[in-house]
Amino acid sequence: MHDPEKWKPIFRKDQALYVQRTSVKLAAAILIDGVIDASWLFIVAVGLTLVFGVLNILNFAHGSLFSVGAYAAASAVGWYYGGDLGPPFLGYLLMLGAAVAVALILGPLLERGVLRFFYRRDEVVLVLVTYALFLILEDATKLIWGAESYYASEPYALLGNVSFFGLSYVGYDFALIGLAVVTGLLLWFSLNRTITGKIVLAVIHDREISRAMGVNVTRVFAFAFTLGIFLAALGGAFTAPKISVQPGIGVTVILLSFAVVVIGGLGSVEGAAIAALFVGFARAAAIHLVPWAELFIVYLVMALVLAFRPEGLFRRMSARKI
Amino acid sequence: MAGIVRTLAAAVIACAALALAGFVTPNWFVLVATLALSKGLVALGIVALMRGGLVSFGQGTFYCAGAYAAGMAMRSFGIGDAALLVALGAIAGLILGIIIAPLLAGYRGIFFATLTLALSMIVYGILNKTYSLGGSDGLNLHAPSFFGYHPARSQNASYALFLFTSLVTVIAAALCRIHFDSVRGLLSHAARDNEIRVEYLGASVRWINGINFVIAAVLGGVGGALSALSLGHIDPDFAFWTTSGEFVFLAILSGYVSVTAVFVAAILLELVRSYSSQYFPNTWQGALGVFLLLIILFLPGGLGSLALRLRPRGAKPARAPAENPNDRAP
Amino acid sequence: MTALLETIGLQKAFGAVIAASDISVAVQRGQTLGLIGNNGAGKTTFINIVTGHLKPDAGRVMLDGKDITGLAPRQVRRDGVSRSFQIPQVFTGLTLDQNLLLALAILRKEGMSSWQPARSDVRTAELDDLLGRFRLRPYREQTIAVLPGGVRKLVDVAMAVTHQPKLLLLDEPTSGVAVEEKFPLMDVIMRAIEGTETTVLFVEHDMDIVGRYADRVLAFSAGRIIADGEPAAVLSNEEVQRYVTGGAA
Amino acid sequence: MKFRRFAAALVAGAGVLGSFTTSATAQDDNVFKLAFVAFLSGQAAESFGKPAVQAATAVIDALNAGSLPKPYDKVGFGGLKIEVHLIDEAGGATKQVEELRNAFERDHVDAVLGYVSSGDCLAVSPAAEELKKLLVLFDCGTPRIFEENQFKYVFRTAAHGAMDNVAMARYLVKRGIKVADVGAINQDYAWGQDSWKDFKGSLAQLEPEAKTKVELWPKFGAGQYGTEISALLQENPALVYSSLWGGDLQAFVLQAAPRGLMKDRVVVLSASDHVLPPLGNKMPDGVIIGARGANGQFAEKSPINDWYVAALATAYPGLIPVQPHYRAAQGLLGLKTAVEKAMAANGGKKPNSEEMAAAMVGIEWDAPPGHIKLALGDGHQAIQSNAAGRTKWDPDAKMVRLVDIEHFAAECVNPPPGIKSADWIAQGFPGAKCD
Repeated sequence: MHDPEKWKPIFRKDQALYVQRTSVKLAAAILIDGVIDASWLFIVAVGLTLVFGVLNILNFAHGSLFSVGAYAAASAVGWYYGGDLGPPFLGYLLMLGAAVAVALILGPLLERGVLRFFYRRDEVVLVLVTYALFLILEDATKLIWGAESYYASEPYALLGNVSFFGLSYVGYDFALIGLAVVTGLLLWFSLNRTITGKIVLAVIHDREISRAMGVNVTRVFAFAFTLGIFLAALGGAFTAPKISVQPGIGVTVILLSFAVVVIGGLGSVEGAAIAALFVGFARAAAIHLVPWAELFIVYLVMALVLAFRPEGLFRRMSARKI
Repeated sequence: MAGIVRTLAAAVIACAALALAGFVTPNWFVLVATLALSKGLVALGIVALMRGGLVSFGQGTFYCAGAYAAGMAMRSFGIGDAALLVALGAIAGLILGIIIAPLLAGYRGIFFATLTLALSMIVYGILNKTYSLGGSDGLNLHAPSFFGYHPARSQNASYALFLFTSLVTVIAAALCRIHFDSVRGLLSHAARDNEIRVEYLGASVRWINGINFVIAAVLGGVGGALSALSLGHIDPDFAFWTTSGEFVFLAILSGYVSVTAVFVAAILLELVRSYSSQYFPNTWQGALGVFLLLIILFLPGGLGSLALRLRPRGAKPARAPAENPNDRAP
Repeated sequence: MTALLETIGLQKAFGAVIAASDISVAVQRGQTLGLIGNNGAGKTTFINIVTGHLKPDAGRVMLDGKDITGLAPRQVRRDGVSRSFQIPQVFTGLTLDQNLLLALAILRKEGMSSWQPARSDVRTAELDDLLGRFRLRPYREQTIAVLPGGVRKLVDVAMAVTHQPKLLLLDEPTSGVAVEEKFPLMDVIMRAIEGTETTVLFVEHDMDIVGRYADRVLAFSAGRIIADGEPAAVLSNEEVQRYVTGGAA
Repeated sequence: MKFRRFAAALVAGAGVLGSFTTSATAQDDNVFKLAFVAFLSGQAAESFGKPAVQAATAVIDALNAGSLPKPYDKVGFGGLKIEVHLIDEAGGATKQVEELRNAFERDHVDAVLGYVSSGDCLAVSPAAEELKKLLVLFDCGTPRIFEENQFKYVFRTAAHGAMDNVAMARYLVKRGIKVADVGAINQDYAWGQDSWKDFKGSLAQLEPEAKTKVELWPKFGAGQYGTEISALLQENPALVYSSLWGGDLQAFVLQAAPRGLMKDRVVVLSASDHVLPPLGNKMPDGVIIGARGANGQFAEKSPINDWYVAALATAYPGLIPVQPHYRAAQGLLGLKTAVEKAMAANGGKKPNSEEMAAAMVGIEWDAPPGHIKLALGDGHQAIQSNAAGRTKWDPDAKMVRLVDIEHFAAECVNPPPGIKSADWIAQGFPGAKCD
């Protein structure tokens, strides 16, 4: 099986790189691709990190909720453009609406209906619980939407193309960057500048004290979890136009967003943002410079970060006092 | 010492019982049980860690190491004897464990879990690109011999492997039981209960967890080697996160009280999986998920806790600490 | 002859809060020290620094002339410094027997066996003696989680006094105990360590207890020692009365 | 007390056993129990599992009704009605080995037909051999199965992966397409790695001047290829090769086409016909397509193919048959041929594994894609003809048609017996018969 031929060109490329491709063009490509990649990663990962921060649950079903969001958006978009029922741009609102709907239905259902029975269990047990949810949701989506593939590509083409440094990109991808930025800012603002947000932060900081101070932690849990699901579904809904929506699309998403959250620091919103960029750039750089390393670059980055900052980039370990 | 004698007696009985069970049950069940016991060993390693308050989501690393050690020994050096191959699997686990333990012994809770997971995924990625080891398709192994005995008929072969696996399993289980009941075993319990006091009594929590980690690694290696023999095939999925997740589930399902429960749980899970995929080919994963949820919901202490209720009285084992390390501080 | 414990210019700050500023104390063998001072005065910080739970920003801790500054608690323990805690640090999931068993086993060479069953170890004379001295026999089979606070206090101290520590630091041994139980509790503790070589240093808010058991008192305020000497002298010191005892005594 | 717990465990165990020892049912001699394995869930369900199951259902129903044209007009397999047990291939090779053993040993199926994933094929083959039961692989691609092992009870009724890429390279030559440089994007697992190795090797033989410029290795199931597409655009190779399949390939096309990667450039997709129906007009024209055999639109007119296309059309109106439909049917008919040959030999009673395995060695049969022959691996590995063509959107039929089709004889794109496909390619296809 072993095939030295396969490696040669890569190494020749590496040498050649410094001579021939240390150009602005390459740097620009890595930058742009990295940010585009980071944008959807952030939207999904920030939901995951929020849920962990508030409920102390590392939600492995997050990827399935990404798929559900994608399916919902794809169905809605398909129906909308299928019978062209109105101005094309409304398609984006429809995708947003799909994500909201998914969150409002599944959020309370899963949190009230399942998760709450497992609170105060060990974190690791909760990971297993969500893993079970993941298995169930994967089959549930299959029962609802079948094994066909769904497309929602109309919104993808809507914004035309832009080109940077001689590379053509799809405008939609930059819209995604915008969406990620807006999501991030809104989240930051609502967490730091609103009462609800402050309460959520308080719960993230110390569940017990907040409860003691009369915070309705239960409601905060339901709210935060639903918000987390909404972000997963949002990520799925706005990724749908770029992909073929079909069984199994959630699996990779889990692992990637999981890596992002761990790197950024479990429960840290700003951490998720930095880590998403971190991972985005790492992947882009790998693909452009050492393509054969793409398979495990993310886990490599993850292990390196954890080796030096086990609690991730942004989470401070609360010191034990006697 | 009475405890040890009892444990050993139980071990002998277990061997006999398993040998008999393997003889009276149909071949398919023998095959399932062999694999279940092998996986159970890996889960037993997690149980050893759990007693110290840690759960590893990356035991696939050692499972994989043991399997590939056995596989390479068989393919490259023509070693065909099961005992030797399993020993190599154990050594592979041991070495890897000793290398990794110092890196991880300082971490707790979800951080420990994620770090082990990251490591296993790196192993997975590297194996996928190691074409000399069959890349993602993996390698096939031929049937092993047992202390010089080469079974001719497939029935004999699977029964022989079952007997051998049972033997290894029972020995490992008995050793673990003895260790868990020992003073050092009790210390692991104490470390999960209150690290501060353990340190103030003059013991090192790092060491306690480190040693438990190495024990888990060795068990992982043994389990991996045995699985490789019973499957006749190894591939990088041995290190994939879902594989590790399955071991964690086994450990949770059995709880950390009873050693026997781990293997009962392993067989139970194999049966549930294979029957659900027989009767609901389209939704077996969902069925498995529901089973998982129900077990975790209604058996918080695991199967072991069921057995525990049979006990009249005496030293109740600790409840699993339901908090992360930070909350544990007074 | 060198002091058993000598601290030289200990400094510790948590952000803006000064928990220890220039703490220099020498403790002679056989003394019984009482540490007084209102909350946040730096008493526990002092103990945490001496036992290695905290590293001082500056200063040194000498034990029998040996510098033990910055050693981990378990190393300090092996050098013979032991402590109890304001909130008992015990293994709530284990039985009382098992708690003490571990306390006895850990520092013993052959103690940490992977083979010797924990159970068969339990009824050793050593353990029995410990149970007797601390009046704990009735509870031996029970899980700590179900035992009342006073008993936990005793277990916490009992775990600290195994292997005859040279220096025993008790952090508020009677806190969280009903008033009428304070003296009996303290009696049990002091009697339990009677006749051993152990030098005791205890933190206490109840001045009667301090007056009764201490032969030397250190008064802390805002991270510094404001008085040091005979109980009577210290307790009558008006600075102490202003800052600590609030005009009592 | 340990005894108590322990005894309880044993009792429980015994109980469990008791309930299952009974599940051994008596064999029925008028029924042929066939386990059919394909992806019912996960990433390969949409592209391979679902079509394969559709095909199996249609063909088996027809077989049990005896409504196939000659020589397949016998009911079921030689008069034995076929009873199907569906098994999901998702869940990893370990699970597949267990399920295969359970199918044979617990459910007493007479043969197992299935497996899309090469990893699964490699894993289950030794298990079937150990149990001495008939295993027929109908889809997986890796040549390793019969090049690295010798099996008595394992057969593969479709050609292995080498031919897919040899045919692609030959198509370029035949159509006089010369390229200076090549860029590749393949999933980083055995399928992608082997496919690219074969295509690269074949091209090195047939068009040595074509240099490899960039090799990209996205993760299986990545779904987002923006960065890879940028890298390809930047390197700007004259030819882009990919062995992507299913959802990954659909996503790649959806993302690559708008960015002009597939314009004014030769694009070779070695195993891609199955994405044409879902993609429709989103698949650009002129892309060179392979179907892992003369499957789907590549299939030439023949009684069995005409019947098959009609049968699928009635069973699933509007369905455009693609490779998995064809490979599954091909496997079923191959198995039917073997079983009926065995029955002819044993006097018409239900054959056992030994008889079926013996009968199947080296058989030939006509399947929808054409004439199939178990020529390799001592008569266990099929060879078949292959084809390639270019895409052309037909707005009236609202489907992608394949034009500029070239067919390649089985002996032209498959190695002769006794040589590993990798060596055969490396040595410049010795003994290839390309009329």
